[in-house]
Amino acid sequence: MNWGEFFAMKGYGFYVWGSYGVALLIFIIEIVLVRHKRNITLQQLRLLRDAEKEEEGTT
Amino acid sequence: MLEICNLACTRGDHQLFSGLSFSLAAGELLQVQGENGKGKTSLLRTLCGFITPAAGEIRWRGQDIRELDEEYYAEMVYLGHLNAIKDELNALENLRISAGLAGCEVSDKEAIEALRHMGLRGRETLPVKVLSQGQRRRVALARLLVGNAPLWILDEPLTALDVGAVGLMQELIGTHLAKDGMVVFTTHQPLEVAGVELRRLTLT
Amino acid sequence: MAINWFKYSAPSTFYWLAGKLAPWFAWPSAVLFAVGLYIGFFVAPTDAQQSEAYRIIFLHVPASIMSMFIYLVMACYAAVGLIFNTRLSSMMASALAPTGALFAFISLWTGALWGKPMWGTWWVWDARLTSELILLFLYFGFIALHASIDDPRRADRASALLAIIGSVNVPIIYFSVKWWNTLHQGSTVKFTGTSMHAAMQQAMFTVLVACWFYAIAVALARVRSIILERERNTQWVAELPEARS
Amino acid sequence: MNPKPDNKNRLSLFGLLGLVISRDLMLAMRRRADVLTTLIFFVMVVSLFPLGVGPEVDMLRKMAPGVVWVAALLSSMLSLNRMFSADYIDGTLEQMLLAPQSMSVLVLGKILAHWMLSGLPLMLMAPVLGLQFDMSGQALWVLVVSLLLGTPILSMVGAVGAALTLGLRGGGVLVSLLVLPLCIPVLIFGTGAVEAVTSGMEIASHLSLLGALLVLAFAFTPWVTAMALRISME
Repeated sequence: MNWGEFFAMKGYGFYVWGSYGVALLIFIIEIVLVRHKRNITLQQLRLLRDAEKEEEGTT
Repeated sequence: MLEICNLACTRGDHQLFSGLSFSLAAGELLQVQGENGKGKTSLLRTLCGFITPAAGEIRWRGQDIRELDEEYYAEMVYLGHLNAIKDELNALENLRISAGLAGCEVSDKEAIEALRHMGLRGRETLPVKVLSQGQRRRVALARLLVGNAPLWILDEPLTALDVGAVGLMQELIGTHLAKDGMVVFTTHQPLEVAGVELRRLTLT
Repeated sequence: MAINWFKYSAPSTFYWLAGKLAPWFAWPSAVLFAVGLYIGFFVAPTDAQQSEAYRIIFLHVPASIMSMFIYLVMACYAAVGLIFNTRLSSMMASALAPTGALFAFISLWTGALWGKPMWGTWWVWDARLTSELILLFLYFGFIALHASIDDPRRADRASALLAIIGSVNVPIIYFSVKWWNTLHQGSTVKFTGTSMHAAMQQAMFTVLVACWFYAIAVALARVRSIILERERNTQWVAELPEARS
Repeated sequence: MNPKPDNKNRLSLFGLLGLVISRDLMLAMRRRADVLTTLIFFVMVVSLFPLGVGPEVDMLRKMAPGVVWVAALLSSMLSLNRMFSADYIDGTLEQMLLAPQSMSVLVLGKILAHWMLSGLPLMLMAPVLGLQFDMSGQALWVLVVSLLLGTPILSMVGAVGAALTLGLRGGGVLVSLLVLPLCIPVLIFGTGAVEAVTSGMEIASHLSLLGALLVLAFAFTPWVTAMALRISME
């Protein structure tokens, strides 16, 4: 079997790969967003802590 | 009668107070003090059952108010920052409806008497829209006169009241305490009731 | 062996546990996707009626199942959070919602791409499709309500109530749409009773398990951020090594 | 120890229900514009459809039940915000939560008042609009009956949404987002009944399903709304 034939899916390539492609894209976006959110949360935690430390230092 | 055991309250993610315990017997007057943001209003709202305490319990006649529910509500009156007064209605209608919500039917005669007692003679059938802030507050306070609930929970009852009305309020509380009532309140103004020792609870 | 389950319902312990567990679901999920799709594309034979287009089924059916299943799990978590006032279950509910909405969307998308070559139209007002669309709306409602309430406790409780009402309504909606559909035009969409090849079943099942693992992994990862956000004022968060600069 | 207060002047449950309904109606009468705006919105939306799709009588007759029902759904969404927000802002809702009677009964009173002010006028207005769409007399009759059974459900389900979104920014749009999907069965059976009568099929099943939904909503929504209100007031 050659790959060109495989990707053509007997003329249904657009529909089949459109489905799987978009699903893959969505999964990747979700994973990136989850990681991004984790980084943001940790960064906020650090900022919060630094701010508190500074306050303790001044008082 | 009212017992508070080890009460804690949180708003959002910061703790307002914790480990709060006190009790209130018939004929006692309790003032809740504390700076702004220390949870005075939250404490009163917790006593009303609006806010679920983070820990501890509130007991009325020895039972948790969560279990008593409607029985407890039949024996208390709460007056908050908001007057619960409708602009479109007149003073008389407002009083009759708020008494009805509190579960007691009030005749026109009783209602008019209460409003007159609060110094609103001649204004009973005017729409509340045209009354001043102080007069609206009096309409709200008139609710205390028509019910027969032993526990009063008053959040800043004296705001917007003039000197005469403050005196009236003191007299009202005095009579209520003399009838074995109980009052929990917050205020920024001095309030003294003749012949009754004022207990103070300070939230820090 | 006695395990203290309550210990794991404390956010601090669960944060650690979720961090440990997430990779154990993430990697198997990737492997299972690969295996499932290999079976689906290389082992399973071409369908006699639908030719190659039927291969969308290996994604479409698992996504549809997951979208409904996640809604139920979410509603259960939310209900537990509402009744027993456990913070962690409410957090799990809000961690699951976006993933569930994604699966609902994938299900609709692949359904449309499948429908076009098979029925000649992107969309039919079939009971299944319409209910799936409404399920997506219910997810949106849950997420939107949760997002617009500032107090996290109130947000948890309010959206929990909504999720429960939604789960009561889903069957009613499904049957009413089904009825409406049969009255209108007669169901144009029928899954013809061709017996499925064993390899097709295997592929579909493997992808379903992969989706399942994926959902668990993502929800665990997301709930860790939610825990940190909500518990930011506690001592144990302050002592976390990853929060140190 | 204090004796418990006597129950001489205690208000009965029906008394409370009557009080709440008459109060809401009285308030609405003193502020008629609110009710009229919803009604005018309803009439306007329905009248816009022929302008959008063209004046062919056959098509209009076919569309009529759907158009009337969707317009009813939208205009009842508009009025939902009013249900609790005024009472929330001026503190009356706090007092209602402290009422020594069942909160569900109180909520039921508010729902019924809301229906009288939104669903009932729509129902009375619907035949006139149906005539614009050239509906037959029989179809108009069924349309009114279906609205009579269906609009209370909209008020009841809507009450839950309104209670959940109380005091939130953007509450108006949010409430529609939450409530509209839940109202789909009502729409289906409501329009289904009218369509059935025009195509000569039997209508009893549609109407009885609508009735079943009404009973279900009547049994649960006041209670759920009361719970939602408690959550929102915390």
